[in-house]
Amino acid sequence: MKYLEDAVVVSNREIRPGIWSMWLRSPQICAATLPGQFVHVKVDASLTPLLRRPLSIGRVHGDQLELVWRVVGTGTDMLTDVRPGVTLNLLGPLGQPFTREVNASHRVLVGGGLGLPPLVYLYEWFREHDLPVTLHLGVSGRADIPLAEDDPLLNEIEITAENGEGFRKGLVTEPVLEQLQALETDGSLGSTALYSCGPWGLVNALQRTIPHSQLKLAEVSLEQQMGCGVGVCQGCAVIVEGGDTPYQLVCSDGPVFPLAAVHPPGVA
Amino acid sequence: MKYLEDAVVVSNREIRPGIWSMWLRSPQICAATLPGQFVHVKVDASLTPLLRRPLSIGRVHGDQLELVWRVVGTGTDMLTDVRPGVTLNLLGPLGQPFTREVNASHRVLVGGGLGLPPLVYLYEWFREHDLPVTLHLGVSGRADIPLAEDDPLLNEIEITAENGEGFRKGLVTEPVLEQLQALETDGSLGSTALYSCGPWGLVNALQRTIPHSQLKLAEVSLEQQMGCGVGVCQGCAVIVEGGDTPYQLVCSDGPVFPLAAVHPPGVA
Amino acid sequence: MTATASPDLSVILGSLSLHNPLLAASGCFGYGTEYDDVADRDNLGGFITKSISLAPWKGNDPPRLTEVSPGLLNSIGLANMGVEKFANEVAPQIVTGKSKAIVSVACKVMEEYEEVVALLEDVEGIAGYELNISCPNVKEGGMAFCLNPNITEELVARVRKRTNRWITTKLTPNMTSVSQGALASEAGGADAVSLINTLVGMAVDWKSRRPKLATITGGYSGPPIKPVALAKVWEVWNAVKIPIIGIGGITNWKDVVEFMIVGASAVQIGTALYADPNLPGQIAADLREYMRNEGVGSLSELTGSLKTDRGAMVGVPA
Amino acid sequence: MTATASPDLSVILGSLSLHNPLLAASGCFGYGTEYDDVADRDNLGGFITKSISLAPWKGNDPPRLTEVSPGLLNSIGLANMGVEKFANEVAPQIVTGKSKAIVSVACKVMEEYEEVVALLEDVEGIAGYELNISCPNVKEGGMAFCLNPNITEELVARVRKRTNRWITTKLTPNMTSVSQGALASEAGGADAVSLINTLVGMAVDWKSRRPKLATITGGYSGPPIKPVALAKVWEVWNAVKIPIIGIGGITNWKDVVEFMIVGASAVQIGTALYADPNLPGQIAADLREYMRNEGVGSLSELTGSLKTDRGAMVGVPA
Ligand SMILES: Cc1cc2nc3c(=O)[nH]c(=O)nc-3n(C[C@H](O)[C@H](O)[C@H](O)COP(=O)(O)OP(=O)(O)OC[C@H]3O[C@@H](n4cnc5c(N)ncnc54)[C@H](O)[C@@H]3O)c2cc1C
Ligand SMILES: Cc1cc2nc3c(=O)[nH]c(=O)nc-3n(C[C@H](O)[C@H](O)[C@H](O)COP(=O)(O)OP(=O)(O)OC[C@H]3O[C@@H](n4cnc5c(N)ncnc54)[C@H](O)[C@@H]3O)c2cc1C
Ligand SMILES: Cc1cc2nc3c(=O)[nH]c(=O)nc-3n(C[C@H](O)[C@H](O)[C@H](O)COP(=O)(O)O)c2cc1C
Ligand SMILES: Cc1cc2nc3c(=O)[nH]c(=O)nc-3n(C[C@H](O)[C@H](O)[C@H](O)COP(=O)(O)O)c2cc1C
Ligand code: FES
Ligand code: FES
Repeated sequence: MKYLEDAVVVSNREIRPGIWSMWLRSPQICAATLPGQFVHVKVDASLTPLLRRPLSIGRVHGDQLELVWRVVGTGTDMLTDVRPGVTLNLLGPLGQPFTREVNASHRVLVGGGLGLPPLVYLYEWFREHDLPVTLHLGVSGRADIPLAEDDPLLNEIEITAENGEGFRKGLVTEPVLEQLQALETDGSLGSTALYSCGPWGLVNALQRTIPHSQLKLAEVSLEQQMGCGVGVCQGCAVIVEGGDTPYQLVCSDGPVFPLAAVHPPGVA
Repeated sequence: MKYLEDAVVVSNREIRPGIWSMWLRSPQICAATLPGQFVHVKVDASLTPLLRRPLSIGRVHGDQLELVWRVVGTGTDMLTDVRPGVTLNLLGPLGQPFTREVNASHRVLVGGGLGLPPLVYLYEWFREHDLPVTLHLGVSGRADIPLAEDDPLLNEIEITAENGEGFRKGLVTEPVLEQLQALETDGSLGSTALYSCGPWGLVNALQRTIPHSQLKLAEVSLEQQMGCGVGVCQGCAVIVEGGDTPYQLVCSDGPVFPLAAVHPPGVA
Repeated sequence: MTATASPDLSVILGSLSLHNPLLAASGCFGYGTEYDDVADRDNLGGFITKSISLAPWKGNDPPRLTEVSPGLLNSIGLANMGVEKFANEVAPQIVTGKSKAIVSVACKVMEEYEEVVALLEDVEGIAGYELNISCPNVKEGGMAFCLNPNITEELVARVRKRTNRWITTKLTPNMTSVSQGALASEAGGADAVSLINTLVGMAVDWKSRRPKLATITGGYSGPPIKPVALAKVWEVWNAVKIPIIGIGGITNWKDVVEFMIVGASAVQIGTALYADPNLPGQIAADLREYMRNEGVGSLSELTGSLKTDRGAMVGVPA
Repeated sequence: MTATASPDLSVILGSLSLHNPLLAASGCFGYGTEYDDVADRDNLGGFITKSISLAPWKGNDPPRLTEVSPGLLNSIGLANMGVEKFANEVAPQIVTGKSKAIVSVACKVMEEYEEVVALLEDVEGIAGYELNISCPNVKEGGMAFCLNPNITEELVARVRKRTNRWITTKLTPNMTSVSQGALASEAGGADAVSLINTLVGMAVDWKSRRPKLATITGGYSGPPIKPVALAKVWEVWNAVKIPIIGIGGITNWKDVVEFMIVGASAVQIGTALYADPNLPGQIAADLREYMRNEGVGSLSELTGSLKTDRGAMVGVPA
């Protein structure tokens, strides 16, 4: 069930330069959603922007959910002006959630930059269900971490930063591969599930380096420009192998797809 | 000489419901302008509104000028949000001023509603030059007077209100005709100049009722949708008799025209 | 959100009557059920399905959408499930309720239009067909059918022979004379014409020097195309006798009234639905208030009521 | 406001060279001198005068302008002083300075185009002519010349015989194939083509049920027409070899770069000048900064540089 809900903004703050976190009270959507889904946000009552903007559902605590975004254009910029107490119209929850592998022996979550929010939700979901899970985050530096400096998660997850800056220095694929090798060594690779979300560079690196076929499951959450958000406009197609056509819709077939099946747009 | 001047907003307040007065420091334009001219205001740096908005120059005191407007749409509404200290880009002074008849025995100024501002400027100009002048204002009620309740002019000018409300009750044409009759009686009608600005209803009533041919001068200031404001786009044509074509441009031939020569748009 | 039932908003378009003049435009309301969770379909007088072809179509390469504020460019390319799946799995669900289901048909060759319509004739409850002969985003067929009035007439006439149901032709603004297309549709036996489909448009990224759509050009929709659409509806109103369905950039009740004044008997709402799938319900309520406030007895009196006598045309008061 | 002189912004359009690619569009810069008080004409590579006809034209009835946010509808109807007054009184003042004066010519019959050009040949310093065959706001002539490629070609060829000066033809987007008009211009001997003129559009007042322009329909300009203009320039770039001057909705340097990427060698700025007559100076400065930042050696390398290889077209990163 999808809802059109006027969610009340509870808080809105800049957690890193250009990265914002907003909590909204949205009881219907919170009750219905699962990790990996997103909301389609009516940024403003005016015609600018014309379309809604898709944002992943980050953490869900009770009847409140978190949105975390980077300011990249008009819509994400206008969201920074929204004050607590006002309502934002949300359409959601939308899309297919991650496969919540409860029978795996381990779960490896790999986020790149602003790909983190849906994985944080998935991470907390697994933790709540007492299921072993590791969350890796790759960023270029501290300023890119989509978590506030006072966020307890900051010390709980594995952060790799290209610039170091007190974190493991390098690319996030390195600790991920190490972990997968360790899991292979102790014989549990075949019961391991991998979940990822991030820029195409990361997605592609994972596609090239991880031992897909030996994993129990490897999923990725994709982005694409969206019109409707509900499968109506056919606008959010991406190239994904294994369907009736070369294309699948991010909003309704996805955003979660098998990692091995996805292609960057234009590289069919 | 016209200027493009970034004028600093000195004050901006709502003087009647939906009617605003703004004072701006605009030294170049103030030094160059004469009563009857207008400025073309860049309401906002964005594309909304796309065009500038023409507003009559109201009072000019030193290097400051006053704009008085009624909120009727996007542009005039956005102007109400402008705070003191910011700058507004003005193009001006534009248009042909009223003929400042210094040799007349008397000057009768007739404003209807928001037609008042340019006449206030003209009124003060005549007063400064110690020339006899009467300023009539016609409104439907007190709420339509484009002067603040604390404006000294309020007690100096002749106000006629359709609803009475403490003013002479009726149409402004009545006291105007009375005054013209009195001037006729004392033989000075032929040396009287009349200046007007207001809705077409008023303009038309004056055209029908006053003894044009016996006056020394009768002028009216017109409005029309404007593009450029400087005679470039040919967009602000109105129908005025006596030129090479049936049309004249409000921005550059006008806004001041002979009262007897103007026609409402579409009634050629 | 459901508006009170009075005044009556119904309109009649030849053999088709609608409880209100608001239709969802093709491509902007899916196959009819996708918004059911969040919007009451009955707030619409009717809806046009995504264009249906004979075989399923995969559509164009992504990216297929880009916003050009405050409008939209799309290059979907009529991606759809094909008539068979549509007739069997979807159609039965959409022919219920107050809102009339009109199926948009788009094909590459004339015979296919006849075939698709023939197949749909078996589905009970379909109120009519919109022949999409104006899509700018497909290589074969599409807009080409509309650009040639002879082909338009023949195509409509051939489909006319296959069905007694109501037919409207969807016309393109990307031609010199849209009224030729409308006249050809009328001559071919169409019950109405729908206009406009999208304008051909393009967007480029200055930095990468790449087009923003994989197909380079796409179809332009949304508020910026309204002035063009109004002019086309007015042009066609002066050319044909059959009812006109106005389309292009509608976002509120005033837009609807404006389209009707220049000649439309009903309207379609497209892009704006993505922002607010409940918009038709809101507009219906607003139209009722408008009728009450302005003393409009029936919406049909708006159609073509533009006052063009110069004598009384007063632009702005001085 | 005057930008530093480096990098060099000059462009070459056949026999016409401009110190920068920014031209003021016809009808948006008057006869050339009106903005002199407030804007330095030399910030423009050149300017196109208001269209000049043989006899003076009075233009259409008011109202002639209405804003349709964020665009403009006009129905000026080519009001102008006629060639005689223009040649005697105005032309001598505008042929001075760095900015090239190009005279727009618009007539009702072919012979008049020849006559006007012949009269202007006597004025020294005019850099060229823009043949306006695309005005949607006049009853006779105007757009009709452009809609028929045979007429376009003949007209250009006839004017070509009268002058050795640079000629560009101003084309309309209100036709099925603007590239036919461009090809016809090229065949007739034009040195360049200018596009687009305004789109036919309309606006209505819902309350009074009156059109907002006395002529009912008018010409639509400003930012909303940019996607259409880009598509037309791209279409023509793929059809002709002569330089293209891109026009439509330009308000900043990015727009200029986009038009050049899709095929323009220079651009014209129209409606935006009303908001800011100093815009060309600002854009010239911004273009210099762009060239420095992006390492663009010459603006001419932008022309037609659109990358259309699908292989590397990545829309949005995941
Ligand atoms: C399922 C999904 C979940 C997302 N979750 C997040 C999130 O949690 N945090 C976050 O920061 N961003 C997220 N994004 C990306 C986010 O939607 C875009 O950054 C945002 O739409 C940009 O809007 P804008 O107006 O600021 O930018 P503009 O540049 O003004 O946008 C112009 C157009 O491009 C579209 N667009 C631009 N970038 C993207 C993109 N990457 N993906 C989809 N559409 C895009 C916009 O919707 C708009 O139509 C998500 C995207 C999708 C599809
Ligand atoms: C020379 C001149 C002097 C003026 N002086 C004053 C003044 O001192 N005080 C005042 O309140 N108003 C004055 N006006 C009218 C004022 O310009 C309009 O009310 C204003 O432009 C409306 O803008 P908007 O965006 O609020 O309305 P919108 O309805 O959003 O405007 C839409 C379009 O119509 C135009 N427009 C609408 N009404 C008028 C009008 N009456 N005249 C010209 N263009 C119009 C706007 O410029 C715009 O292009 C004057 C007009 C002119 C021509
Ligand atoms: C994403 C998208 C897909 C569309 N698909 C179709 C279609 O399949 N068939 C069709 O006839 N029109 C299609 N259209 C055109 C619309 O039906 C409508 O004619 C156009 O968008 C103008 O209306 P609007 O401005 O209200 O959107 C589509 C439009 C959009 C934006
Ligand atoms: C008020 C107005 C008057 C115009 N007059 C002319 C004209 O005389 N001759 C001409 O070729 N184009 C004329 N145009 C069209 C412009 O030159 C230009 O092609 C069009 O406005 C699109 O550019 P823009 O979006 O930058 O304004 C006029 C445009 C406007 C807005
Ligand atoms: S956004 Fe419309 S189909 Fe996915
Ligand atoms: S406003 Fe442009 S000519 Fe008057």
